[in-house]
Order: sequence, then structure tokens, then C-alpha cells
Amino acid sequence: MVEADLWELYRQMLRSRVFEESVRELWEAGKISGEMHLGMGEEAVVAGVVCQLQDGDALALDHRGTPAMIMRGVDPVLLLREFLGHPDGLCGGMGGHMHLFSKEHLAASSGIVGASGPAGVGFALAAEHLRPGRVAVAFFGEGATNQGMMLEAMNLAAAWKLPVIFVCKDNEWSISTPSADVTASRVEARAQGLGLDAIQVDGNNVEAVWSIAGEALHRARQGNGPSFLHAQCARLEGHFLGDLLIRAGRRPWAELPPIAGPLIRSLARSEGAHLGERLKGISDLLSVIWNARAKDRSSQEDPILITREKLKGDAARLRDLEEEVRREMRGVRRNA
Amino acid sequence: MVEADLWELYRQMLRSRVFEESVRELWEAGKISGEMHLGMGEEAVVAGVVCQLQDGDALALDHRGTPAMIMRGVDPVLLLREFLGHPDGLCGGMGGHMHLFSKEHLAASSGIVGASGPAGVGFALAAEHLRPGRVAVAFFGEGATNQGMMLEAMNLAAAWKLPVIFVCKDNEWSISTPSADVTASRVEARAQGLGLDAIQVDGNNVEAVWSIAGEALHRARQGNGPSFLHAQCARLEGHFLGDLLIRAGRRPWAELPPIAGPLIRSLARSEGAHLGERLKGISDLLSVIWNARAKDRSSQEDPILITREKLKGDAARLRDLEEEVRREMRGVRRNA
Amino acid sequence: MRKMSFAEAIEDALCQAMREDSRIVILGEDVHAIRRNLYVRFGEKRVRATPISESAFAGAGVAAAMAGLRPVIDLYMVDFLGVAMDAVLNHAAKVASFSAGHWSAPLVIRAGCGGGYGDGGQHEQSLWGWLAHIPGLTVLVPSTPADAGGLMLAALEHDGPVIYLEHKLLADYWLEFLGSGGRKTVSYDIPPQGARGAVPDKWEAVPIGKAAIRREGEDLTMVSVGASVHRCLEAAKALEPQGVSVEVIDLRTVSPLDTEMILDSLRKTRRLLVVDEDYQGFGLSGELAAVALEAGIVVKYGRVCTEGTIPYAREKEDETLPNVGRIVRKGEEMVREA
Amino acid sequence: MRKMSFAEAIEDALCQAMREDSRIVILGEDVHAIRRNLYVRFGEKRVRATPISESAFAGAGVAAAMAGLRPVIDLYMVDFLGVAMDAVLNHAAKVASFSAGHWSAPLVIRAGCGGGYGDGGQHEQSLWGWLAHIPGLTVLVPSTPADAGGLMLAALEHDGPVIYLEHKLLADYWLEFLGSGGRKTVSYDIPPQGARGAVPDKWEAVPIGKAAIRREGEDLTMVSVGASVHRCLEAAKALEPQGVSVEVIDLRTVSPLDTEMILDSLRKTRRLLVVDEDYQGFGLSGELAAVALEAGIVVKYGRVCTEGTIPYAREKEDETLPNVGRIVRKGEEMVREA
Ligand SMILES: Cc1ncc(C[n+]2csc(CCOP(=O)(O)OP(=O)(O)O)c2C)c(N)n1
Ligand SMILES: Cc1ncc(C[n+]2csc(CCOP(=O)(O)OP(=O)(O)O)c2C)c(N)n1
Ligand SMILES: [Mg+2]
Ligand SMILES: [Mg+2]
Repeated sequence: MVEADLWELYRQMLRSRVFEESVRELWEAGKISGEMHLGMGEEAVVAGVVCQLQDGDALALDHRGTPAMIMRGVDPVLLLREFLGHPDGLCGGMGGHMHLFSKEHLAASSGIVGASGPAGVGFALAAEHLRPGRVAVAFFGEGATNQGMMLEAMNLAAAWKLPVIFVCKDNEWSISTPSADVTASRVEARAQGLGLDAIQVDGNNVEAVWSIAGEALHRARQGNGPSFLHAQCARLEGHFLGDLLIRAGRRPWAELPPIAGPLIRSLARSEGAHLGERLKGISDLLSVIWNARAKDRSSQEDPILITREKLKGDAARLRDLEEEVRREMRGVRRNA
Repeated sequence: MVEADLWELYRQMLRSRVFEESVRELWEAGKISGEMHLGMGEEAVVAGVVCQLQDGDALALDHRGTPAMIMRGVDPVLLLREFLGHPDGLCGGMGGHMHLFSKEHLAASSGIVGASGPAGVGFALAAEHLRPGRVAVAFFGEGATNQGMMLEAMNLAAAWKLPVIFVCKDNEWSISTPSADVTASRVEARAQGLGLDAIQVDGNNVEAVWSIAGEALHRARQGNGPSFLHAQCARLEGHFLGDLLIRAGRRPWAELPPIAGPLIRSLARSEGAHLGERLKGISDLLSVIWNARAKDRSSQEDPILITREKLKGDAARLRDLEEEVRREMRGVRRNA
Repeated sequence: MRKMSFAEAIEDALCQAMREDSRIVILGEDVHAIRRNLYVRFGEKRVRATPISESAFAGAGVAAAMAGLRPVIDLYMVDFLGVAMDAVLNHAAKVASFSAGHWSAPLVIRAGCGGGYGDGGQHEQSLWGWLAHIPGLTVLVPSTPADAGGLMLAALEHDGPVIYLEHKLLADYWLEFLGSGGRKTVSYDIPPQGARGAVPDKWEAVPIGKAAIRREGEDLTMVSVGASVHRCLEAAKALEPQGVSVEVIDLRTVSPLDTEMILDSLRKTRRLLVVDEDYQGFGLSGELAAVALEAGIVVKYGRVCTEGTIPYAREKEDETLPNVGRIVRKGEEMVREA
Repeated sequence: MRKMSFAEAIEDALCQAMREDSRIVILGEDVHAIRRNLYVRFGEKRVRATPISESAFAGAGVAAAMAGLRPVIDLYMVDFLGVAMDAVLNHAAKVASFSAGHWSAPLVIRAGCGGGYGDGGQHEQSLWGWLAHIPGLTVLVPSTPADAGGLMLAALEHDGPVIYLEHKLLADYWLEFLGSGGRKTVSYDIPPQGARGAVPDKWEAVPIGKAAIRREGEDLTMVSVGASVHRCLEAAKALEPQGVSVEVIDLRTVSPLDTEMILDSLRKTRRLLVVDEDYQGFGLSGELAAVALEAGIVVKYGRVCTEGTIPYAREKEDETLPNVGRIVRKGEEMVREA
């Protein structure tokens, strides 16, 4: 197995991060429409897997597909143009960030939660027939493990021993719902219960992800079937840009008052649940905001900072690398 | 907990069996149209659960809903009229055996594999709100545990701690597919993987089913959440009446020749898979027929015979009971 | 009379109904946050957050309705009904038929629909005409706050499955949630009459199956639903100086159609222009043509609909969805050729 | 020219294509048994039995098609598409649009459709008009053995998603599987011209989007598809003695429609009778009305379709599905009133 090149992994992670910083700016400036789900916080998981893919390997992505696209080698200019809705974007402005398609890279995303499961299986099936030794990777969140087609896909992959790696990026949230509140079992248990080898890995440790993913990829390439990686990571920018939950945590004085009025009326009006239950409702909401705040732009859980820390020994090289990445992305921004 | 009354359980099982024998005759006589999935072989599983239900408990059934309807107390005359397509059948002739609905008994079936999962959850939710202490039971086959909505429903029930019992009648077949060939894990493992207590029980031992189901029902009634029962049983009449697989096993000399011609051509023609693979194909088909034959009307795996054996000590009582049941069902047939 | 936003009207009507009828429960993803006021008021058992398991909780909603609850299945976008379609097509819609009318499934499936904010083709579909194809379903699409509340009440009182679609350009919280996200740097072409308006002091059901004439006219009948009704009204104004008198019918209920009102108008104007944000082929616009022809009314006919997958890029999207310019041009064409 | 059953024709064409193109794979429940001849011939990797996981294997089919295979998703009944609708609505149909035409999903979804054998409302739907509402899908419904094979070939060659529906009254193995089960005691109203007929020695694709005139006539155009085409032909014969000359158009492709052929016929007959086994409202029958009106052709219009959930009881079912009696009566009415 090839050793992880931490410098290269960091470079790819940083490329994604700096690219998404541009995206955030442009979105805030109103240049990008609709929802914008960033992958900030997932870079180590994505890099650890994607950076060891080969020509002919395929990628099935969810609504946070940008980092994987960037690291897979899709031209960032095309991506940014797509987000900006240009006719010469990656998808001619037809898709946007939730519907990214690069045939050349066999990479496709979907805005439907869970759809990357069946897509990964289909890509793997095609690999088995047409490109032996090639694999497919499906990325998705822990919330997607409650979606029927994802569960079906796991069984199908295992029953057919297909070369697909399921990578669950567990940020503990499904939009505003702590996934644990609506999920009756641990993620590994359900993958195993459907016949998959399931391995847990620290999603902020890119070398650990690389090494576990490397084994899974190797098994798949050898025809030894699918695997399931469960990687913990943080959601550093909320569910999407402008997430009210996050805004409420960041600037409570500005964001909470307009919400508070109706809530207080809901607490006070006659007819409804008992007061105790209503107070619990309020406290539930506050704890959701509070908990979401905990990881918001958390530096402890930022894979970029964590990885950077390991490279600080060679400060000069680090500076050069970071300057190079920032230069590349400035160029991207200019050309988009 | 109430002790199992083996005589009563046997009576209910036999009622279902004798009723379905009539159905089989009428179907063969062309009086019943379309598919006909009998529950012969499942009677012990169904009786062990259904006979301890109470007013206000609900039943979500699959395409083999007849035994549960009979044992739950639905008028067999209405059922038979329904199967015969009479305007005064249980559903006015609108439903047929796959779409049986009795509001009075809160019992509903569906011809869509897996649909009884969500239905059981919904019934349980209504019980929680409107009829505390009442429960729902969902019956389905092991093949249905590959259907997404069934998997989703298990998690939902567990996450919400709803009073629902999932009862998997495992006859090892999904129509002509040995379920094990397409299922990557054991049934219990997937139920547990989705957060359910899963218990295995011999589905031909009605007292064992009764006792395990009794505990599960008790837990559910107390508000202690859902359970999953995995009951092995046999498919005594094939997937449905007229199942070609079963016919081929029963009367190979008559049924195989028309099938054989094209198969032999498929074996012999140029272009296609290697001969070895083709021969494996033929042998797969033969083994499917062979294996289906093994349980076809098997007396070793017939829950009626197995239960009867335990009651043989009191031959007179047994004779009376059987005569009474047969008399009832003759009456049903006359009145339908 | 009070004034309310479209979104407030729905919530207010729902709240009134929930106070009066404890069988009403709301199930859906994130409802503790999205329906937070109802969550606090009625508690977590009646406003219950689900996993991302639409086929399970929509299917459960059908059975819960059969067993006595009045579930509101809250579904984010109607696009996501794809994963739960079996519950609608083969269960909710068929319970009453299968049971020969002995049993019914009175549930409401509530979802956001429609585009105009650049979210792409898997999040901006309308699909009301598609759903209306399925016998046994009632499909409601309000275009004003008063109807939004009144039709929600009607949906909750109806003894069968109802699809209730709220257009995201009218419901401000959706637009804020999916489009603006606190940004002041984006703007939308929001129909003001649809987004805010007068509502009754106490909600009463707006009858299902009754359309509304939003503007009377003599030369051309525009039939529409949802946000497009307001586009029609704008187009009608633009056509006025050219001497074209336009009648605008807001269907409000897509299924069952108010054929009587439509036919009365067509007998007068003899011109039918359907403006439908749902896909053009095999849907509402076709059905309205059939309604006219079946009644033997000879009309000039045109349609301005969404013809293909909705593009992400804002300008492309605006051209794809029915817009005032396209409506006016088609209207001119229909009158000119007469 | 050879003679073949409808079912043999499909298998034969599929076999020819599979010999020539190793990218074609068949995925579906029980295909080792249902497609046993192809299973033996091409092996278990190309004819692969699935679990009862339609959303996974249909979704996988979309991606496999994108990555170079030509999957045929074998789905038992079209009714079961309910559980896999997301793969169709939000994925298969949208890949080409989303990727601005750079990528496509050439898969075939093959399913049984239609009723007439007493299997109840969750197993006998047609749904072709419903599916045709979704932009990006091609919907094929053959009515003869020659078209069954030729359209299967066309589907396999098409560079996009195709829904291929085979009517169970025409495909003998479905009827045997779901209806007779070896019984000699039941019989069905099988259209003989549809169930068996001449086919070419070597299959060639029947062009997508081309209808066929099955009978020429002057007074009334019947437009239909699938088994109902044969009901129309029977009805046309029954109307002949009354001096009514009927033209019968077999659409063969529901989407995209062959509007040219339809309009040519309507210009001649000025009467359009749509006979559609799919549900009546918001579907094919409406779309055909719109096609006529959009072209500015004034026609008398009628439709004989399935109006509600299909009943299980055979007599009720026969009354619900379009039958010759209903078609004749409607035809008479349309000519009488003229
Ligand atoms: C079928 C479907 N249901 C609901 C949604 C709305 N939705 C978009 S993202 C999301 C949460 C997904 O959670 P998870 O899979 O954990 O991914 P994360 O956003 O946390 O990365 C939801 C519910 C959707 N897009 N598709
Ligand atoms: C969603 C769906 N897919 C496929 C079918 C066709 N079908 C009917 S029964 C059946 C097998 C079910 O197997 P299992 O759940 O084990 O029940 P069993 O028939 O063995 O009792 C299948 C595939 C269906 N009715 N619904
Ligand atoms: Mg998550
Ligand atoms: Mg089984």
C-alpha cells in the first residue's frame, strides 16, 4: 500500500477549503443562489479517500460534493462558474452545487438524501463489468443512513460483493435535528447488520482515514467486496450557509428577537400542551442552538488546523504550499 | 401473562387451514381470479401472535393476510365472498385477497412488499395517542427485510419506542429466489442493527411463538417499545397457487418439457456465456426447483400436523374440535 | 379581518385546528425547528421530528389516519415525495376504494413546491398535476394567505388524503430558509398579493373543488394555480392597454377541478390560456384542454408551462418557469390570431 | 418473416441485442427464473437476481448506465415503481439536463402493466401517461409482437432513460404467472393480434416517437396504446355496419408523442376519441386534447379511460377498464351528435 503523503493531503484539503471560502464570500455577496452546503469540516475524510483514487474509479456524492470534486481533479474554474450560474460552468449552469456531474471523472452528485448509496452500487457494478480493479466510493452523512435506499444499497453491495466503499461522514446533524434523536442504533451496527464490514475512524485524522480507506480500496480492487467507513467530523459552517440555527448561535441578540415573539406567545396562550411540556419545548430549541454552536467554526475540530499542526515543523515548506494554494485559488476566482 | 391454550390455538390454526383449503379449491375451479397467496405453513406464527390480541389492537398484513384475518375474528363468509368478487364481500369485491380491510378490527393488508412495516408503525402511533396500552402487529416475510421502507420503519419504531411488534415469517423464499442468495446478513442482525430487540423463535411451535409474542406484547403495552420476532416457517403451497416452480417439482414430466426446449437452445446456441457458466445456470434452476420441492406440502414442517401431534392424547376432544371446525367452514362455503 | 403573511396564515389555521382537534399530529423532518411555534405550544408528541425516512413516516401517516389520527406529513419539498411515492400511489389514494368506502385515510401531506430562487431541478418542482393523475387524491394549491389558511382547514377536515402544496415564493420562511439565509444581497420576484393579505378572524374551511375568479374579463381566460396566478394578474394588466380583457381563474384545488366555473368562463371568452408551473406534458394543462373539449366548447387554446427540468442558473430558471413576458406574448398571439 | 408470441418477441430481440452488446445487463427480482433462457445463455452476471430492493437496484441502474452499462431494470409490475420513483423522477430523467447534455443514463426500465385478469388495484395499473409527465423520459408501450421486439431494440439503443411497458394481456407468461397458474378453468379476453404475430427475421429498431395507423377511416380517430388498441379495432369493426368509418392510431410511443400523425388524422376526421387504460385525469387523454387544440384543429372529443382505482372483482374490473362496449357507445355518441 502507498504511504500517505501528508503534504499532498494537506494541499488538497486546503485547496478545497480556500475554494469554499471563495464560495462563501460569493454566496454572501448574492452571486450564488439558493442553498449552499459547504464541506468545511469534512476535508480530511474526503481527502483520505479521494486522494487515492485512480483513473476509472467513480464517485457518488451527496449535497456536499464540492470538496470531493475539487480533490478528484475537476477544474475549480468550471466548478465556480457552475455555482455562479454561467453557461460555461461544469454543467452549463443547469446543475448548481447539488447537481455536479463530471463524466470524465465518473463523478456525480445528488440533492436527494441517500441517493449516493444506489449510485455507488451502480458505479461499482459497471466497474465490475467494464473496468475490473476499479472501484466506486459513495459519500453521505449519518442522517442518510435512515433513508431506505441507502440501507437497501448496503445490502445489495454486500450480497453482490461489489467494489464499493460507503463513506459515512458523521457530523451528528441532519439539518436541525441531532441525528441521535431519531436514530435508534449506532451507524456501524446498521452497516454490519446489513452485511458490511464497518470500520470507525477519526475523520479529523487524515492519515488514519487514508490508511483505513486504503485497506478498503485494496480489498475492493481485489474483488473482496465492499466496506463501510464511519468517520466522525464536524459541521463547521452549519447545515448550509445562512443556517438560522448557526446565525442564532453567532448573533443571538440580532437573530433571536424576531423568533422569540411567536415562541413566547406559544408558551403563554391557553389551549395546548401542559406548561411543563411547553417549557421543555423551549429548552429543546435552546439546546439545539447551543449544541450546533459548539462545533460552529470550531478550531478544535477543524481538520485543516489539525493537519496543519502536524506539518508545522517545516514552516518554510508549509508557507510555500499555502501560498501556492492561495495563489491557485485567487486565479480560479479571477478566471471564473 | 396468560397461558397458551393449545386447544384454542389449534382450533384457530385449523380454521385458517380449512378455510384456505376451500380457497384453493375455488381458485382451482376458476372461481377466484388472479394471484392467490395462501398462508399455509404460517398458521402457528400467526396464531401465536394474533390470538392474544385485544380490542383496539391493530394488524398490518402483507400479501398473505388471510390467516390473520380469520384468526382475528373477521367473518370468513365476508372474506370468501370477497375472494369470489361478490359485491357483498368484505371489501365489496374491490380489494381481493391482497387488499383486505376491516376497520372494525383495525386490520389492513397490502400487496406491496414491505408496506406492512410503515403501516404497523402508523397503527402503533395512533394507539399511543388514542388507545394507550393497545399495540400494533406487522406481519411480513424475510424477503421484505430488503425493502427500504421496512428497514426505515424498524428504526422509526425503535427511535419512537412505539408499541409495535414486527413479525417476520421466514420461509426462506422470495417468490423463486432463495432469500439467502440476495440477503447479506441474518434477519436478526439487521433488526438489531436498526435498534430493535430481535428474538428468534421456531415458527412451527405455536406455544413458543405465543410465549415470546406474549412477552413482546406485554413490553409494548407497558410502553417499553417495539420488538422483532423472527419465526422460521415453511411455504407449504409455493409462492402462490399454480406456482410454476412447485408444479415443476410436483409433475416434472408434464411441466418441464415445455420449459426445456428454449433452455436447451439457450445452452447450445453460439454467442453467450461460456459453456461452464451456462451449465451452472441450468443447475441453478434445477436446484431452485429441487429446493422448493423440499418444503412443498411437507408434513414434517406442517404446523397443523405438528400441533395436532401434541393434542393426540385426547383423541375424542380432538375429533370433536376438528369436526366443529370443518362444519363451520362448510357453512362458510355454503353461505358465501 | 386581520392581515397576515401566507406562512402565518397556514400556521394560524393549523394552530386553530390543533386546538380544537387533538387528533391532529405533525410528523416530519426538523419540525421542532420549522414548526417551532406549534412545537412549543402542542408538545413533542404532536409535533414530532422524524428521521430522514420519508417512506416510513408517510406510510405510517396513512395507517395512523386510518386508525383515527389526523396526521399532517410535513415533507420539506414535494420533490422528496419521490422516495415516498408508494405510500401515496398505492396506499393513501386507494384505501377508500379497496375498502369499498368503509375505511378512509384522512391525512394531509404538506410540502413546499415551486421555484424562482435558484435551487435547482431536484428542489423546485411543482408536480400538482402529476399527483392529480392518481384517483383518490385531493390536491390543493393556495395562492393567497386567506386561501392558504382556509384550504389547510379544509384539508384537515376532509375525510381522505390531501396533498397540500405551498409555493415557496409565497411562503416567506421557505424562501428565507432555502434562498436568502439572512442575506440582504438577493431578491426575488415575490407576488405581494400572494405573500401577505387579509384573512378572516376565525378560520373557516375554503371549500375543496371551488376555484376563484381573480379578475373578470371578456376576451381570454387564464387558468392557473399557485404563484403563477399572480403572474397572470400582472400579465392581464399588461394586456389591458392593448384592449385585451382577461379573466383570471385561480383553481385553488387542482383535483377535483371546478369544471363548472372554468366552462362558464370559456363560454364567454372562447379562449383558454393555461399557465402552469408544473411540467407541461400530460398534466394540468392537458386536462383543462380535455375539460373544454368534452364540454363541446370550441376554444382557442394556449399554454405557458414548465417544459423541462428546471435549471439552476437564475436567468435560465426564469425563462423556464412561466413568467409574465411569456404569458403576455402568448396572450397577444392568441388574441391576434382570433 | 417469423411468427412469434409477444413475449417471445421481446425475449428474442433482447437476446439479439445482448449477443451484440455485452454492456447490456438485466437486473431484477427473480430474473433467473422469469428470464431463465437469457439467464442460462448469458450467465448470472448479465442476468442478475436482486433482493426486493427496487429503489436500490433502480438507482444503481441509473449510475451503471452513466458508467457505461446498458442496464435493463426488470420490475415485475409498473405499480412497484412507487417504491423506486425517486430513481426515475429525480435521477434517470434529470441526468442529461443537469449535466447540460454532457452525460446521459441509457437504461431501460421494463415492467408489466395493465389489467384484465383480476389481480386488484395495486398490480394492474398502467401509469404510462403519469410517467410521461416527467420531462426526460421516453415511454414505450408496444401492442404487437413486431413492435414489442422492435421497440425493445430501440429502447436499448436509445441514449437516455426509457420506460418500456408490456401489457400483461399480451405477454402470455405474465398472464400465466399472475392469472392462470396452470389452470384451465379461467380465460381472458386476449387480443389475438396482439399476443401473436409476424416479426422480422432480424430485429431492427422501431423508431421512437412514431405512431402507427392500424386502420384507416374517415369519420372518427381513435387514439390508443397497448392492449386497448385492439379493443379499438374491435370497436371500429362494430361501428362499421352503422356506416361509421374509424381510423385507429396506435401511439406505440407515449412520450414523445407523434403529434404529426395524430394531427393529420384529426384534420381528416375532426373527431378524437382517446382510449386509454391509464387513469383518465391529468394524463394521456388530456395531453391529446391539448395537442389538437394547440394545433388549432376543432374536433369533437371523447375519452374512454380508467376512471378510478381498478377493482378486483372481474366484472367490476371489466367495466372499469376501457372495453369494446364503452368504446362503441362513446363512438356512436360522438358521431350522432355531430
Ligand atoms: C429524500 C430527502 N429528504 C430530505 C431532504 C432534505 N435534506 C437535505 S440535507 C438533509 C440532512 C442530511 O443529513 P446528513 O445525511 O447527515 O448530511 P449532512 O447534511 O449532515 O452532511 C436533509 C434532511 C433531501 N434533500 N432529500
Ligand atoms: C414492492 C414490491 N416488489 C415486488 C413485489 C412482488 N412480490 C410479491 S410477493 C414477493 C416476495 C415476498 O417475499 P417475502 O417477503 O419473503 O414473503 P413470502 O411471499 O415469502 O411470504 C414479491 C417479490 C411486490 N408485491 N411489491
Ligand atoms: Mg449529518
Ligand atoms: Mg419469504
